[in-house]
Amino acid sequence: MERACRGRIALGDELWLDADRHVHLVPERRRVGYLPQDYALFPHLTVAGNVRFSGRRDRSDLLERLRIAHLGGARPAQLSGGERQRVALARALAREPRVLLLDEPFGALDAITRQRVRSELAEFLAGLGLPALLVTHAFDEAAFLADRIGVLDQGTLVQLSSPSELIENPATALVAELTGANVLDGIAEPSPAGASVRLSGGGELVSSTRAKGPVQVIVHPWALELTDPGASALTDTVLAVGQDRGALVVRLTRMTVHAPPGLNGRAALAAGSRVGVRAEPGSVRLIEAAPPGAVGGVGG
Amino acid sequence: MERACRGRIALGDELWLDADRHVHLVPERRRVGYLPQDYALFPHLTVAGNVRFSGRRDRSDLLERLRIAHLGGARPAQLSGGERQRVALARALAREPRVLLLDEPFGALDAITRQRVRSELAEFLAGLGLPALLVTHAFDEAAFLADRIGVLDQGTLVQLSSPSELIENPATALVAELTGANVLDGIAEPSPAGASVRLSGGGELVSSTRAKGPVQVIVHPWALELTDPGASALTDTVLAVGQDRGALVVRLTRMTVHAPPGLNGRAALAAGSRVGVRAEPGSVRLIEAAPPGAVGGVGG
Amino acid sequence: MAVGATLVVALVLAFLLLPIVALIAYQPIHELVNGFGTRVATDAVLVSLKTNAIAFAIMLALGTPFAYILARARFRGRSLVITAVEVPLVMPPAVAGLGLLVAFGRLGLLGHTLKVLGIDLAFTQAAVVLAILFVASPFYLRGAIASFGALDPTLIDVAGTLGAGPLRRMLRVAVPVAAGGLGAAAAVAFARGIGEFGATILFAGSFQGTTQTLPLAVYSLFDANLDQAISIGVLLIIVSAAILLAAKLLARRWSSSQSTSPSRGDRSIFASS
Amino acid sequence: MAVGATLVVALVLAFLLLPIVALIAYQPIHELVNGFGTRVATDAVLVSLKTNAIAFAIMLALGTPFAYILARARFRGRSLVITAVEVPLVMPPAVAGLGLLVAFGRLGLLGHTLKVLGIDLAFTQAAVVLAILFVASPFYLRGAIASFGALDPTLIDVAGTLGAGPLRRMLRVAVPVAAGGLGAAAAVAFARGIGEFGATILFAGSFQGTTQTLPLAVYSLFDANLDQAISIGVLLIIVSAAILLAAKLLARRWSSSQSTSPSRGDRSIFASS
Amino acid sequence: ALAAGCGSSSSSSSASSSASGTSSTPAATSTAGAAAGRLTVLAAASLTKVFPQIDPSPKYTFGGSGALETDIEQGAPADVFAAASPKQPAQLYAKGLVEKPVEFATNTLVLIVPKDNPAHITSVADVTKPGVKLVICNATVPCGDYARTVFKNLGITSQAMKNVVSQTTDVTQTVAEVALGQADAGFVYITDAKAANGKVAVVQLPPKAKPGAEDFIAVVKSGKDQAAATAFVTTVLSAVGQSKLAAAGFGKP
Ligand SMILES: Nc1ncnc2c1ncn2[C@@H]1O[C@H](COP(=O)(O)OP(=O)(O)OP(=O)(O)O)[C@@H](O)[C@H]1O
Ligand SMILES: Nc1ncnc2c1ncn2[C@@H]1O[C@H](COP(=O)(O)OP(=O)(O)OP(=O)(O)O)[C@@H](O)[C@H]1O
Ligand SMILES: [Mg+2]
Ligand SMILES: [Mg+2]
Repeated sequence: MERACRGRIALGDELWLDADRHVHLVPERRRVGYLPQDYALFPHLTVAGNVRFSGRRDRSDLLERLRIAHLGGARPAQLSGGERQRVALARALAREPRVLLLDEPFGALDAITRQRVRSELAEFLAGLGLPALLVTHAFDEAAFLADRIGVLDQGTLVQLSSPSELIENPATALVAELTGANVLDGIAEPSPAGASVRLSGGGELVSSTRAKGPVQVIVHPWALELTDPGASALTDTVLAVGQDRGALVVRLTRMTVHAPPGLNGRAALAAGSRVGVRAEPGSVRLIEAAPPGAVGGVGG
Repeated sequence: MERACRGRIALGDELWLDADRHVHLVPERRRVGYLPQDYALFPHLTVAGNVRFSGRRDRSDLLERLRIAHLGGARPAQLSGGERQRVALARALAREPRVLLLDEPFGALDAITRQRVRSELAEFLAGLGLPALLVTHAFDEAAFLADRIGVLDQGTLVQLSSPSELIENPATALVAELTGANVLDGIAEPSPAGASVRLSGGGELVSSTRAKGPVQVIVHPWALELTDPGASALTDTVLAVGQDRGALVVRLTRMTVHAPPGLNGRAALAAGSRVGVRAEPGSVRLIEAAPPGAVGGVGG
Repeated sequence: MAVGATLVVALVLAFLLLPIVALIAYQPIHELVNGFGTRVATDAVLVSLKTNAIAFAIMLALGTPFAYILARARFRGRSLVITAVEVPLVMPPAVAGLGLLVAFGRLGLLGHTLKVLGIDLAFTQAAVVLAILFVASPFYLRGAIASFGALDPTLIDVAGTLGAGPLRRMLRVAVPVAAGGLGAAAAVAFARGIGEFGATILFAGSFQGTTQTLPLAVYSLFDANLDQAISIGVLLIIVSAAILLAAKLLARRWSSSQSTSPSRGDRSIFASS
Repeated sequence: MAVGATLVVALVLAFLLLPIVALIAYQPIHELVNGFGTRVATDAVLVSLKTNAIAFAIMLALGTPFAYILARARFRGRSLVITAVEVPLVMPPAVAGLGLLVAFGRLGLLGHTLKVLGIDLAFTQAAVVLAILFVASPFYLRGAIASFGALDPTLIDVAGTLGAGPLRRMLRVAVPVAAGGLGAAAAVAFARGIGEFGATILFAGSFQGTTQTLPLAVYSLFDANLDQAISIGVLLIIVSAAILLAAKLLARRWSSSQSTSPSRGDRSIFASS
Repeated sequence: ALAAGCGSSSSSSSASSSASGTSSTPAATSTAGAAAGRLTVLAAASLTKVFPQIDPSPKYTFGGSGALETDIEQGAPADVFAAASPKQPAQLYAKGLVEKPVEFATNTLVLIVPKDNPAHITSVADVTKPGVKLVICNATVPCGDYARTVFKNLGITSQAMKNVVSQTTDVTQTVAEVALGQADAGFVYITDAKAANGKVAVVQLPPKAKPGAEDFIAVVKSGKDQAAATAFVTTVLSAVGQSKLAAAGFGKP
């Protein structure tokens, strides 16, 4: 009974999808509530007609719960993205399903609408008590909505755990990258505290993980700290500085660092200036480097 | 010479777009490099053919600078989203434009690709020294790439300033919402420190801004702090707890709060539990409530 | 280019419209209108409308599921089947009529079978209907296969997850959603059917009031009364253009009732929360 | 439904293919093939290929810009113009022939003008070409307008920002991108043109080696030598089906060279950074 | 039999009684008779105008004689068959499908030219003038066969055939080509020329060149009402019938 599964389908991966389609979509007798990627509302029917499709009864109760009762007579083309999503959800629920399958339910929405609709869906699903399977590319979406997240790479499930577990113990570099981490290549030397890694572009990072040989270093932007170039064993050049949420997003040539808003005087971080980077050894994770030729690409 | 402009086009807003189209797109003599929303690569031409379209010369230099030289013979249908974006950019640059117009250059990309391509584009534009106009729905994108951001609401420019200025001094509730802020309605009473606002759903927040009468309270999730219900003049109920970047995203019924990862023991924040919320008066901004009937909707 | 564009449009339009204008201008307007009211003309209008209506109904009833199945099924030889649908398109009507005779005529391949079944098509309206079906329906089938093929398959899949069986998926989802393309294909097929001459005269003969459709009436009057033949030709053009135009207006009203202003914005979420 | 579906497909296919099979089976195969080699047949094939090729070239050269302009332009009366394109579709060939006669014939509306210009179309191959153009090109125009209309206008706009003028936008972008739909429309028009009989015999006459196309040859042989008429009918079907099939294969090869595997992934970014 | 059917059907051009609705024959007259019990008459196209004048009550189908012959063979509903030649009724009689045929009229081949006669053709010899656009029927259709006989009788076969620009599949096309001025001249029956409503001028052929055409009529055995059919034949052969035929340009049997 997974509550959610983060699907990442690499191209050419027909078998998984094929199998998935055969299991979930084709048979009209299975009681699956399906919310397709682009909602696929019936364009020729009104909102009420869409919701009524699976049965004879008018489901005004559902329309009301989803706050689209006033749209019953509208056609899909007249609806906003968020409204469409709710109509599609109402239509799927009207079928009285035993499981919900949501395929990138926010893919077609712009940022603001996405944020609102996401919250609404979380609330609604929580009240519904229905197992739901959510397919998405966006980690924050999955983390927001799901109890457990499965990561698919090239059709293989590489990790299935809670959102925080994915952040703290990513099984592969891909998982780490999904959660927003920097991934760097290097050679690890065991040290008393764990390991010291010589990065392939120069510089050193210390990790509390024991390792030896080629590794991939995984460290999140919010676990990195900027210092004076001289004060750190790892230096890099500023490419650009952006702003996101409460933090400064500092993009260096090899990694991204979130700096506190206090560093807001941008002149100090002008593009081209050199900075030092340091991290708590405990927040620097190491995984064995993938052998050459192994699955390394990420599907589009 | 705006470097970027955040476009938010409300529906039915044909005139602005019309005017925009007439100014930028139609005349084949204007040297505008146009990167359309969905790239609009010529499907019948190879990558090299697309880039060569505006002139007779092969622009292998451009292909190399954008790291797509090895794709010269491929057709657009064979490319990943990020590659497509770079081909479209190469094609626009081959025209030797005087200004770049980028319409939601990342709209069609999934989260990971979007992140990479965004960084690449920032880097590339910085090295190019070409004025560029970027149209996007995503504030973080604009903040990452732009020096100045213009916000359009229902076709009217409501604010044109630096990203941090938009966050710190949003001109309207819409702007605040774009930057990720919570927007709450309330009635302000002047107080010695500034104003005390009775929120319409109950509870109070103190702001250092002077105000009286109906206001909209603007406060970012990262400026809010969770407390015990009894320790604060404002209480709310937890709907859901998510994870994003380094922070916990706690969604309450009326607002969202970013809590430090230290609160990671989720049990304490179970859905349904009541929490208190407080904020530094300096981070709580007030703007006059929009008169009823005024522009309040947000285009899809 | 603007001058060139106007020239091209004018030239093509002039070429297409001049013959129609010339037919209308061939005789004084009152004689033209008189010709509309003659017994041959009214009989032929009735025969044409009846046979075309029946053929049209059969074409829609059988051709629509056929096209739907072909558009969605993936089987070996599928593109051969589609080519088989296209071959009748290239048959000149007279050859089509000949083919119908040697296939379904009394002495044709199926002649004996039909006789045993007590079916005699010779010189009946049924033969006219078959002739029209044979020449016109490939135009519909070809367009309908393309329209169904262009349909978003997710719509059909979703209907399945909502408990709709194959028939309901076709009738309640695929047909209404593909209605635009189906309508265009049906219009071309209708045009081809209403003007059908060669196959009908060979396979069904030309009996006034029974098998003499409008085009056959025109032809039968060539030597007896050319003016009246032209009258009936113009009548045919007017009747079918009117039907086409009416269908188009209906379709437009229907589609405009589907999508009005592009979107309603998201205001409602704010309003209710 | 599976049984019903198979039944519908089988029924429709049988109805469409039986006349063709019957025509081929009408006479022993060696006699059928002998008929292909007669002088009438070879003359008619040459006349048909020549006149249809010329009409086809004119149709593409003028009809393509016409359709492109109509599909993109927005002007008052646009839908009337499109209806004008559709009206010739409903004209039975014989009426079309009459229309051409009263428009471009010696005594027709333009007869005097043409005479002054020293042009006499009567009973020439030029008249055959005009007849084919008139009956066949509306099929192309209608399809081409729809294809150009379905084109993503951004592609054209982008070509504009890249410095391409209107002509280059049409030839280098719109036509190749819409090639699929244009090809389908051209195939239907070709089918209609190669089978054209009624308008040709009235407007251009029937003379072996000059104006006698394949369908006219079939018709002229009906009385004298039915076996040979059927032979030529079958030859006509084979020739045109071969042309259609070849065009289809070419189109498929072309389109498959455009899109192979859905995507290449994003690996290259990793590899080069 | 099928061969004949297809071939002749191709030249069938049928028009019912009311088809001849010129000003002198109001359409209303053709509506007489109850639809159910009406006699069905299959007659040659050249009789399109005159038969309804002789008897307006039957349901007529006019067409090429060969086509009508095939129609009867294929089982078309018919009571009376009237052909423009002795051949088709004779063949049906031989097969036992009709009663013995009777000759009821003769017809005459003529040369027609457009009303304004652009090629200035005043005699049949003029069709050999260079540049004349001449239209004749296919050799397999009686009118085409007769035209070739005329050329042979006058000894102008090779010159005349040089001017032939089109061979039509039936006489209706020949009339249309000449009436609309596309062709300079064509050979049709005198009755067709008369029917063409003043759009063509007639050039009579010299008696020695004139091939004779005989029209035969017969009662169809499978017909539902033999008595009425016989009565119709009698009416055609009566003095009234013959005078109507003569007025339409037919000769005496
Ligand atoms: N049954 C199938 N047979 C062959 N190819 C298929 C099949 N289903 C999907 N594909 C192809 O596989 C690719 C992946 O399709 P899929 O719908 O799984 O993408 P996805 O993982 O959902 O990606 P997105 O994030 O864009 O939705 C597409 O190129 C699609 O055309
Ligand atoms: N010239 C025009 N005339 C009429 N309507 C137009 C015109 N241009 C665009 N529209 C309509 O205006 C609406 C907004 O279109 P626009 O392309 O500006 O959207 P946008 O703001 O870019 O949104 P998105 O974020 O989806 O790209 C659409 O519904 C479109 O159909
Ligand atoms: Mg998907
Ligand atoms: Mg846009």
